[in-house]
Amino acid sequence: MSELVRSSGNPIVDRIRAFARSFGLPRLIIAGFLLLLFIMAPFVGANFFTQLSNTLNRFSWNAVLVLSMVPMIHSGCGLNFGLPLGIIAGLLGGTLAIEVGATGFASFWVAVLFATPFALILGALYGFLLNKIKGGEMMIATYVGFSSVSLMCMMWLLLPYHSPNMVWGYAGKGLRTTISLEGYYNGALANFLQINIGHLSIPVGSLLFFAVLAFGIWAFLHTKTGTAMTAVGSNPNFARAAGINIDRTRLLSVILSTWLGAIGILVYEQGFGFIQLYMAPFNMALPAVSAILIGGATVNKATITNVIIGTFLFQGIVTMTPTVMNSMIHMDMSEVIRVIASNGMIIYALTRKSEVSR
Amino acid sequence: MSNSKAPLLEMKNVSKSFFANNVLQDINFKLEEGEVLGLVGENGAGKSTLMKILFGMSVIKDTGGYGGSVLIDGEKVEFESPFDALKAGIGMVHQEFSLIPGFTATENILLNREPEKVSVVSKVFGSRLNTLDRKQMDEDAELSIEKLGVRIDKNMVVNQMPVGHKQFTEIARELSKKQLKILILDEPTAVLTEKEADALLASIRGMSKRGIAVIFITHRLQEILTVCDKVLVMRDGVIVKDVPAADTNVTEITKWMVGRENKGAAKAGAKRSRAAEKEDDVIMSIKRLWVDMPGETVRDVSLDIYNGEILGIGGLAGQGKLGIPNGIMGLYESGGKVIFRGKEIPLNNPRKCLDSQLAFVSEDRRGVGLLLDETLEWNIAFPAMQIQNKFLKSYLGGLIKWRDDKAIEEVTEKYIDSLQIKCSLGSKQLAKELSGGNQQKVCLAKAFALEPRFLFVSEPTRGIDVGAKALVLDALKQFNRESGVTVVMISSELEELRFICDRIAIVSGGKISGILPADRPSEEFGSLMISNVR
Amino acid sequence: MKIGKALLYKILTVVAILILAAVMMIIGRGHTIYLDNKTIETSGGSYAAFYRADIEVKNNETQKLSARERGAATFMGQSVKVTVTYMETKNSQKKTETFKIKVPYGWDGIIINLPALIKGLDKSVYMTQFIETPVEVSATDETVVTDEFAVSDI
Amino acid sequence: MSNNKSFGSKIWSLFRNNTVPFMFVVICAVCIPISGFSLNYLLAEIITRIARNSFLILSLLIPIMAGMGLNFGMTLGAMAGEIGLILVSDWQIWGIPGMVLAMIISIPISVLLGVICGKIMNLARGREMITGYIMNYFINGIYQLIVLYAMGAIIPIVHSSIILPRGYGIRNTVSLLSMRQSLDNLLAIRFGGIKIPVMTFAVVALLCLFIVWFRKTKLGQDMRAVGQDMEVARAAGIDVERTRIISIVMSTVLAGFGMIIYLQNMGNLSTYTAHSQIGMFCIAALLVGGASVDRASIGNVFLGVTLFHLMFIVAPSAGTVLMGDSMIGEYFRVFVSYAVITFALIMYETKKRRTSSLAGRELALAQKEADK
Repeated sequence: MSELVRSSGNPIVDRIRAFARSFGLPRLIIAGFLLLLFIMAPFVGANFFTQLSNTLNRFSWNAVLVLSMVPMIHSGCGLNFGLPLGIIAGLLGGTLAIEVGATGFASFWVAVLFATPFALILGALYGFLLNKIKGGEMMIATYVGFSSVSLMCMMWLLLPYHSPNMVWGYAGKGLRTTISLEGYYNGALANFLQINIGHLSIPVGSLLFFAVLAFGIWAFLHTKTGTAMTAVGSNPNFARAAGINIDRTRLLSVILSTWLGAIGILVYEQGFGFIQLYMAPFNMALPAVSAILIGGATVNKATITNVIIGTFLFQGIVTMTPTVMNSMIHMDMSEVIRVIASNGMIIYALTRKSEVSR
Repeated sequence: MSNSKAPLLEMKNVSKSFFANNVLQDINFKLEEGEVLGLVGENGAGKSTLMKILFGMSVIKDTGGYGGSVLIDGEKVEFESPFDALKAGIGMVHQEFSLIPGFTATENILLNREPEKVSVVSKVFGSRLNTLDRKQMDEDAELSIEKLGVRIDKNMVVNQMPVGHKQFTEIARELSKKQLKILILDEPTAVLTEKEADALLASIRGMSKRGIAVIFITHRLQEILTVCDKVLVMRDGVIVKDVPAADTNVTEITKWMVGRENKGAAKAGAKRSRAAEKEDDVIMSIKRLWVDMPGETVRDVSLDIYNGEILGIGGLAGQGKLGIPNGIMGLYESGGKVIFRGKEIPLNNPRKCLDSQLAFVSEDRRGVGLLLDETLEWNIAFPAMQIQNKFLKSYLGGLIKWRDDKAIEEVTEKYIDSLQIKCSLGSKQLAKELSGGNQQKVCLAKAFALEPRFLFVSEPTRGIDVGAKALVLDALKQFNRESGVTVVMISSELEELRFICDRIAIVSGGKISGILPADRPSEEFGSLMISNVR
Repeated sequence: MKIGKALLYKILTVVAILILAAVMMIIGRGHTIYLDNKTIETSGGSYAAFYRADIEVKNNETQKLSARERGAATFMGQSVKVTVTYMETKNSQKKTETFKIKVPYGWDGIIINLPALIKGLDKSVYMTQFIETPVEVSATDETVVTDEFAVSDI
Repeated sequence: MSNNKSFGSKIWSLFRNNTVPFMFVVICAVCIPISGFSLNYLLAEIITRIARNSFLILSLLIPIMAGMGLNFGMTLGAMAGEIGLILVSDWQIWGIPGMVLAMIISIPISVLLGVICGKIMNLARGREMITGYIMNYFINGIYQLIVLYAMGAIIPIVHSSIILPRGYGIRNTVSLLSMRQSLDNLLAIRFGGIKIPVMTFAVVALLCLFIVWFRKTKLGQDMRAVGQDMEVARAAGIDVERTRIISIVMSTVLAGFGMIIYLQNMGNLSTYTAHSQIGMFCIAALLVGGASVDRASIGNVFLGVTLFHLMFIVAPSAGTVLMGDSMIGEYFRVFVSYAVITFALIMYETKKRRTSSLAGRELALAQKEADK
């Protein structure tokens, strides 16, 4: 790494070099590891296409959650460890959709409809708070997420839900820990236009839905407001001197992130087939954070490409390691590997000198 | 020592350049034991660089070292770091306080030099587990406060101290060092009340009696005359005068500080433009402005700026000249009244200023002026896009305002050409990859792209090389002449202001101490600069 | 040599800690001792179980053993004091004997045959290792729960 | 700071500076009568819990002193302590010798983890807390790698009561029956049905003395200096990086000891979960005692542990009485723990910003006054 910019005269070559340098060692290791897994898979008797399908499937569940990181990273609010807040809005939307009796495909859209106002309100409050504590966002976001999840734990018990599919049978009140979505929006997107060729199955609907949202974010970042958001994240002082209202821009990004989080969990649920309440949202932020970092994002820069690459790599490792590892060494170390790789990635990102040179 | 003839400190042919930019040349002087040396000069005259060399600061080494030699007691020394300088008996009190806020005066005076008591534990786990000898600490602190000769409460916590006491604590810390032979005081009286300043001067005399040599840097020339044995006047990196304090006076020193009669003045007269004939056409009127910009506080500024002129604002560092544009443009909290083209501009709101077609090129290029991690295109086009909806394509009846990357590229290319911005990758290059001079040009292009009626330019030539300097100044002049834009340029370099401006206002002590046409002799500006320094 | 001295102190400290660890490993080694009042057959003959034996292991409570009964006690360290008060037959006189038994470090459980012990037989005869019979290992592996946010008591 | 402040405003400022403790006093005052526990029971419980937790919480003080904030990385020490305990129970070292041995084993592990953590925190300056927090998860992964795969396979573990039937990996729970409360029971005094674990308190007192002494050492003084202003400390010749690492190492080692004391009281070790929440609860307890991110004292530790655990004991049954559901209370106490930390972090950040903006405003006002 000693040779720095040795300009080749060709801008494209220089770009590629710069990319390789900025890609970072941890990311290369993870990508190489996944590649190795894919190569190994046929040798240990796992069908390549089944594996690919699994990965794609999990990709489609998680991609929107990872996408929800983008607006906040862009506006300089850092990694959104407060994702559980958006998830709560999504959970409220999902449970309300069931409560009002929406079923089937439509229930997904009803859930989205219900989740949106909650996401906007929670996101606004959250954004307001984050504006008060600029510089300390990440730690506080983590704990805002935790507090709201534990507050909601009480609420799930207390809120007057009645649908027999959701409440505890014996008590007649209080929501269950896991609610099956069978008959509701289970597979609402995944089954739409699904392609099945032999072992390969592609959840086109879910991927399409993600593509639409991703395009939306991409387009938003190309508008005037989106440009302002990026500038705020890149150098807030510059943005302020250019007449941008920083607090408002950040607030907007937080609301957007929270809303995407809410939609993200609904997409996740329709793939997974269950709503998980109570302590479940606790565990959702870290995988999403590390996925986008694995994809090449930093604490203050992220693109849609990062989201796609990161989610694919992360979910690829999650789905492939158990099968391959198990058949190779008869030890299921996948969980541990995932924990070490994903958190190692976050630490790596945190320790890299902030790229904004002040 | 036996070698009594050798002076305590001697500098021989010391020179220093930053990136082919000579900031110090051929510095020679001697300092005897117990002598008090006053060092004066404008900002940028090279005082602080000289002191940095003497104090072994790492910046000097990192930028290629210095030429010539520094001798202490007749022996050549090369300091690797300030710690070496401290060992050799040089102490320095910087302008910024270097104190631990929650510690008492005693703890600060003896910071990292606390007397210790050895215990069993420390024998095993190393000397850092020695306990502090509080009694001895108190005694040592008491002793150095006594040496200082100013009463300060050694048990008072620093963040509860009045600012003057902080200064005294710092000086006491240097005095507590037993090896101290030379003490450098960098503008120590700037934060002191008159009474405290007198006490400090008395204390400096006391030090000198005890054999400690003092290098005293200040803008308050009267103090120099009161306390110093010798005055060293610097200008443009050379020592222009080395005289006994008894043989000179304030006027003389001022003249030496700024004096350069021959150069720009005549030219300035010739280039005077339309401003003169339009004296009644006031474009901006500033009334009783105060700005809370740390280190550049503006206290009470009233100023009229004429349409189409180039007004310079000069003054010494820390006197508030930078606070004026920063306050008006809403980057720091401010109060007062600013009337622009007959309308009052609300303060503390950058957007409103920009909407009124004001633009600002900040002195803090990297912090405020640029998006270092973005392309030149973004840097140049961003404010114009946000403020004036330029470079945008509207869809759905203005609901969607799409960034027009092509238009942005075009305008960027235009400015890259016209300002000769050197960038290997063209308009897609990241701003952080440019040199300082080219970054400054980007900042100008950003302001030009706004097509303002009124432009504040703050320290446009700071830290850039000579070639770029000329280009930047020419661009500004051209912008003013061709587009008729009123320019207010803030700079620490008086010559630069005199070269480009029609009128120059001098700020001192947070107030305008006077406005003069640019062709007036420079000592007049000099005396304005120090008129109410505080 | 000042530095040498400091280093010496440091090494001494580490050595002291290691010695402490070694001492702890010896005095803290826990054993379970099982005392069998059972008839033992050896090549040299048969030694009948006592009619009654009262045993006291290292100041623990006295356990009363009839024939063919087993008493158990736990102790720490490398030797244990066992006091046996026994009656060979129903009508014999009570006799009390105290033994200090050294036990092998690696044995978790030690079986002492009381008749053999009291008759003064060889150590290899009266002392045998207690091997735990694997208790019905549940066929299914225990699932390991690694991340759990449920809050236990603290 | 004028002396002629009214009594009322003094009370108000006392309240403002100690919002969290006051809130907890109120919560406890409301919940205790509702919960219906006898005073005797509560007293016994509180004494047990003070003995059990104080050591762990005290381990947080040193990094706060060094300006590194709440050491979310204390969990690393807890893991080191647990590894010590697992080994010791396999080796069948019982009682207090077992505890001492476990502590000795934990020292090198804690030091290693502490140095790693400290170095990483030095790289992530300004983000120490979130980094420490993520470090937990990262090292937890490595801990699992060791305990779940290496133990039994590489590190010999012989007892089937500890190892999983598959031959490697440690079971979900390791019984510490052989050393259960061995420290607590040593010289314990019973006082009207309440057991007072004298030795445990003695150990905690010893640590308190150590901390008090440590503050007086050169290293302690350096840490305070580094904590308040890194640049000034560096300019004065203090090795800032090293000092910060030492503070984290000390905290980690102490947390390891604390975990062993904690677990000997509990009597069994939940191999994979015992440490996961311990950091959070210790930090919450410290904050409840009125500490903040940059300031904490021994007094905060004991006040905090008392108030926090009082709430912890009474909340479930008060919840049952009020809401008819014990889970409400369980969730409530979790919520409160998180909320307290959130609140303290927010207070810290806003205070940091308020002091700077206030200073500016005062200055501006003074100038205006002078103008007139």
